[in-house]
Amino acid sequence: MDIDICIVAFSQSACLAQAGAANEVELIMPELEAVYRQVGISNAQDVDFVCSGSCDYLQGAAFAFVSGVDALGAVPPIQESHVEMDAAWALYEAVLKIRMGHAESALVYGFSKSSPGELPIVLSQQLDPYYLAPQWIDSISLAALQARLMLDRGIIELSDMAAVVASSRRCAIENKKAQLSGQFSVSDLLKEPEYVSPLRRADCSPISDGASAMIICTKSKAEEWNVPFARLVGIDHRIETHNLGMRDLTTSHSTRLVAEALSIHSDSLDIAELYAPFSHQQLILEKSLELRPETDINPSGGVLAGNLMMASGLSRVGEVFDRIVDGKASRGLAHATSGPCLQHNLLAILERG
Amino acid sequence: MGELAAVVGIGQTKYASRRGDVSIAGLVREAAGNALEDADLGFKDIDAVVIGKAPDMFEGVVMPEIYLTDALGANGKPMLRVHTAGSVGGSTALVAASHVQSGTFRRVLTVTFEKQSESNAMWALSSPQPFSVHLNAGAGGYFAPIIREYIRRSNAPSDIGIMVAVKDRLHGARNPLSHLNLPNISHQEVEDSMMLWDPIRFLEACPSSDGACAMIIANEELVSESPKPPAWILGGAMRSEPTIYAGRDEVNPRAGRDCAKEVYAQAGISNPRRQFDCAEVYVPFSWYEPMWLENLGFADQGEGWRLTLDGATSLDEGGDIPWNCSGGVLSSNPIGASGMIRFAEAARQVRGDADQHQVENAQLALGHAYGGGAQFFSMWVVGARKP
Amino acid sequence: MSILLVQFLRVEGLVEDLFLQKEYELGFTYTRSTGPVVGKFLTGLKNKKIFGNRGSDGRVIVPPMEYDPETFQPLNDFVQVSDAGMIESWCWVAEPRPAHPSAVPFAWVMIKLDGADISMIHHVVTDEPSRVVTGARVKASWIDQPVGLISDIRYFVLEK
Amino acid sequence: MGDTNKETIDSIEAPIYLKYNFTAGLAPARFLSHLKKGILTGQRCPKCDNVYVPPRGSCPACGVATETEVVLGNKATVQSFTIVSIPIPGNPIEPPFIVANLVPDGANTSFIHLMSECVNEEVRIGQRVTAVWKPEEEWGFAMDNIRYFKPLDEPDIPVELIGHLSVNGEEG
Repeated sequence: MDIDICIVAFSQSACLAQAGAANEVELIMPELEAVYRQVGISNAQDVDFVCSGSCDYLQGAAFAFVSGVDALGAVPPIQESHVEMDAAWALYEAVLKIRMGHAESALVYGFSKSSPGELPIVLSQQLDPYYLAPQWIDSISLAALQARLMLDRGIIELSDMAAVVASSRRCAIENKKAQLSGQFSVSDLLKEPEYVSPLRRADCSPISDGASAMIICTKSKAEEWNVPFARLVGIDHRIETHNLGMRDLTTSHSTRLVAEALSIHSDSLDIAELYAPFSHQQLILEKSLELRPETDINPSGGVLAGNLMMASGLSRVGEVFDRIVDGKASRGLAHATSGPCLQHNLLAILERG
Repeated sequence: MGELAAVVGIGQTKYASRRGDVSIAGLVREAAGNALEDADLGFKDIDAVVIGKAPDMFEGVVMPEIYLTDALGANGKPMLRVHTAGSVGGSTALVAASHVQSGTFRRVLTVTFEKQSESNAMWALSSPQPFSVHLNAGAGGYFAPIIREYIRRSNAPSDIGIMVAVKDRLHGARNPLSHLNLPNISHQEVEDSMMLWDPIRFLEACPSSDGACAMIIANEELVSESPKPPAWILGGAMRSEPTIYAGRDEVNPRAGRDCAKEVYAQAGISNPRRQFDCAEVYVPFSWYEPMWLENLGFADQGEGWRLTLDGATSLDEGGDIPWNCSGGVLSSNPIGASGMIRFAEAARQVRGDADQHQVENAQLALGHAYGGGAQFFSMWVVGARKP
Repeated sequence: MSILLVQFLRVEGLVEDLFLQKEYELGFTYTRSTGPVVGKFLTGLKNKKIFGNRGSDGRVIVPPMEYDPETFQPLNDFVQVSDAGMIESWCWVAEPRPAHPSAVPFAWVMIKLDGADISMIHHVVTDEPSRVVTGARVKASWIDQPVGLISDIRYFVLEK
Repeated sequence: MGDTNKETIDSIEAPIYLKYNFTAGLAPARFLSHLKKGILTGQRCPKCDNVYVPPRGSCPACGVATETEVVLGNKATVQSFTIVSIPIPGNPIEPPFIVANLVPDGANTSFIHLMSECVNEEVRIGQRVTAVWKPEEEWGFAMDNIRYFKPLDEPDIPVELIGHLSVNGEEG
C-alpha cells in the first residue's frame, strides 16, 4: 500500500469490574474527548470517518451501537460504520477507507459493558446453534478443554500458565487502567484452588466494563496536526473453521497465517501486546508468532489484567502505540482475537514514525 | 475513489416467509454458491469474505460469522462482520468494495442474510429493556408518525402509498425470487387491507422474510475472468446522524441528502432523474417512495408523490425512472440482506441480467439502503460502462 | 423483578446520583430449521443413533458438518458411529452455572466416538471425578424418549 | 420404538433466555428519579442550549455531555402520531390506541407516549395535550407514571413552533 497510515491518539478507560450506572454513551465520551484532545480537534466532525466495534448481546440490547452515535456529535451527518466485532476490526475497516482515499483520518472506538450479563454464557451462543449452543458450553470451559490438550501433550505445564499470570499482574502494577495487578509468585498462584480445571480463576481474564478510542490518519495529516505518531505498517487477519474438533487447538493456525502474510519479522519486535483471554492462550500465541525472549510481551499486563470485550483488541494496538510514542519501543506487534479458543486472529505491526 | 472495482457475480436465495428447508448456514451458502456460479468462480478464487446482518437477536446467534466460516469458504481468509442496522446490506457491500478499492484484495465475496422465521422481528426490535416505554409496536409504529408528517407537508393525495404498494408488488410478480407474488393485486385490495399503524396499512408494509444475498466484487484486472458483463462501481457513500436531536428533519433526513450528494459527486450525477435508468431504493413502507424521491433529489420538495402518481417510477407504466423493478423491500424483506438486495439488483440492471424486470438498456443505476430511525444511509452507483 | 437503588455522592461535584438497576431477561424460543445434514444427525439421535459424515480427507466428522472445512463442498457421506468412545480432553466444572446442562458437578469432554475421527463436545456426569481422564472410555446415557435434540444424550457415563 | 420415532427432524426449538442486570445510565437514572417524584425533566446542552427529553447524558448533535437539569411542563404538543391497531408484545394496552410523538413545553425534542380521553380521528399535529399521572402511590422509576396524555382545550400550535415552546407554553 502506498499510503502511510499513522496512529496519532489512543485512550482507554480504566477496566472496571462494574462501571456502575454509566451507559454506553457515558462510557465512550471521556475516551473520545481524550483522543480529540491529543490531536487538538473538537469532535468527530474533524475526522473523515468513524468506525466502532461492539456486541449487542453483551448488554442485552439490540442496536447498542446506535446509542454510541449519540456520543459523536454527528450533526452534520458523518461518514460512519460499525462492526459487530472487536474494535480492532473497526480499525481494519478504517484502514481500508484511508487506503482507498476516502478518508485522511478516522476515529475508531470500541465499548464494552459486559458486567450486566453472564459473559461466558453469552459467548456460548456464538457456537453453532444446533450442536453446541444448546449445550450452553461457556467460553471458560472451552478454553479449559484447550488447556488440557496442551498439558496432556506436554506442550506446557501448569507452572508455565502461572508464570504468564504472574508476569501479567506484575506488569499491570504500572498500568493505572488495569483491574488486576500485584506481585504474585508462581507457587502462590498454583496454591489457589482450581476453577474450571485445569484453569484457575487467575488463568482467566476478568470481566471488565469500559471503552477505548483511537485516531489514525495519513502521514501528511499527522504532520499537519503536528502530533507524535506511530506508523501502522501492516494489519491483517484470518479466521479458521468453526468446528473445534477439526482444529489443532494447541496451536493457532490462523495466527501463523497472518504472521506469514504480514512478514512480521519477530526478531525485530521490541514489544508484543497479545489478546490472550486465558493464560495458556498467550503461550499458544507466543509460539505461533515465534516470539523471541528479547520481545517484551504484554507490558501493559494484557487482558488478564482487564478485558474490555469488544475493545481489548483495539487497546492492544493502543498499548503498542503508547510505548512507541513514549520512546520505549521502536517496533511492536499487536494482536486481537475473536471467537472461541482463538478462532479468528488479527495482527498489526507498528513502527516509530 | 481508489482502485476500480466491479460486481462480477450476484447470487440470491429464493425469499420466503420461512425457508424451512435450510439451516442458517445453508441459507447463506445458497446465495454465496449462486454468486460464485454466476461469476464462474470457486471459493479458492476468493481472497476475503465480508458478511453483514441486522441484530444478532433475530436468530439468537451471537456474532454468527464465527459459525458460518465453513459455509462461506472463509477458513484461512480474512472475514469481517458489518452491522449498521437496516442499512447493513448496503454498508456491507461498500465495506466489501473497499477491500478491493483500497488495493488490499483482488476479489472478495460479500454476503448478507436474515432468517427472520427463527424469531419474531417485532419482538427482537422492541425487546423490553427496563426503564423505557415499550410503545414501539415494531418499525411501523416508529415510521407511521413520520409518514403522517410527510403527508401533511406535501399535501399528497391519501392513496399515494396504496399506489406504491400496488406498483412494487406488480414489479415483484416479475421476479421469481420474490417472497410476495401478487400479480393480481389491486388498489382496492390494498385499501381494504387492515390499517396497522395509521396511515400504514398491512399491504403498505414490507413482509418479514428469510433470505440471503451475495456478490463477488473484483478489481479491474480480474473482471475479465468472469464471463458476464460487470457492474462497475462508480461511487459509494455512507452517512449517519443521531436518532434524535433538536431540529432534526425526520421526514427528509439530512444524512440521506448528504449521502446522495456525495455519491452523485463521485459518479458525476447532476440530475438523478434524467441520468439514472432505474433505482433500487429501500422502501419498507410504501410512503417512503415519495419521501425518498425528494430526499434523493429525483423530485423537488413536496413533489415526490407526483412521480408516483404519474407512473414515472413504474416499469409496467413505462415510467422514465422505474424504482424497485425487483419488487423492492415491499416484496421481499430479509432485513439484514434487504439493503444488499437493492445494491445487487441495481447491479443486475446495468449488467442487463434482470430477466423479466429488466429496464431496457439500463446503463446507470442507484442502490440505496437506510436503517435505524432513518438515520443510517448507504448508497452506491453502478454503471455498465467502465469509467 | 427487583429494584436495587443505591444512592451515593459523586466525589468531585457532590452531585446526588442514582444507581438504578433492574434484572431482566432477554429471552425467546427460536425455531430453527435444520437443513438435511443437521436434520440427519438429530433424526439419528431421536432413534438413539449417532451419525457423522466423511470429510474430503476421508475422516469421519461427528456431529456431521454441512460443508467441508478444507474444500468447502457440501458433505453428505453419512456414517453411523458408536455411542461409546474415548475422552480426548476434559475439564471439571465444580460449580455448574444455571445455564449448564447439569446441576451437579460434571466434566465437559471432547469425545472421539468409536468409528469417528473428529471429537465432539458433550459432558460426563459421574460420582467418581478422579476417573475422568484423557483416554477414559465413556458411553452415552440416553433420555427415555428422545426428541431429536443434542440433549437426547442426557450425558456420557464412564464405562466400567 | 414406535413409528413416530422414524420421522425426520427438520426443525427444532431453541429456547435462549439470558439474564441481565440492566443499569439505567447516569442521566436516565436522574430523569427517572425525578419522575418518581412526579416531575418531568430534561437536560440542556451547554453548547447549543437545546433541551433533551428523555436525557441520555449527551447532546447527540454536539457530542458533548449534558448535566444541567431542566424541569419541563406537564403540557405538551403533538408533533405527530399514529393510531395503532395491533397489540404491542408484552403490553396489555388494547388496540386501537394512539401513540404520539410529544414535545413537552420547555423541551426541544419529542418522546413517544400514549394519548387517551380523545377521539382518535380528531387527534392532529399541533394539538395541545397534558399529562395524566397515575395516583402518587403508584409512582415508580418509570415513564408510565404518566398514564397517558389527553387533549387540552387550547388552540393548536403552528407547526413551525413545535419544539420551540418555553416551559410556560409560550413562544421562545
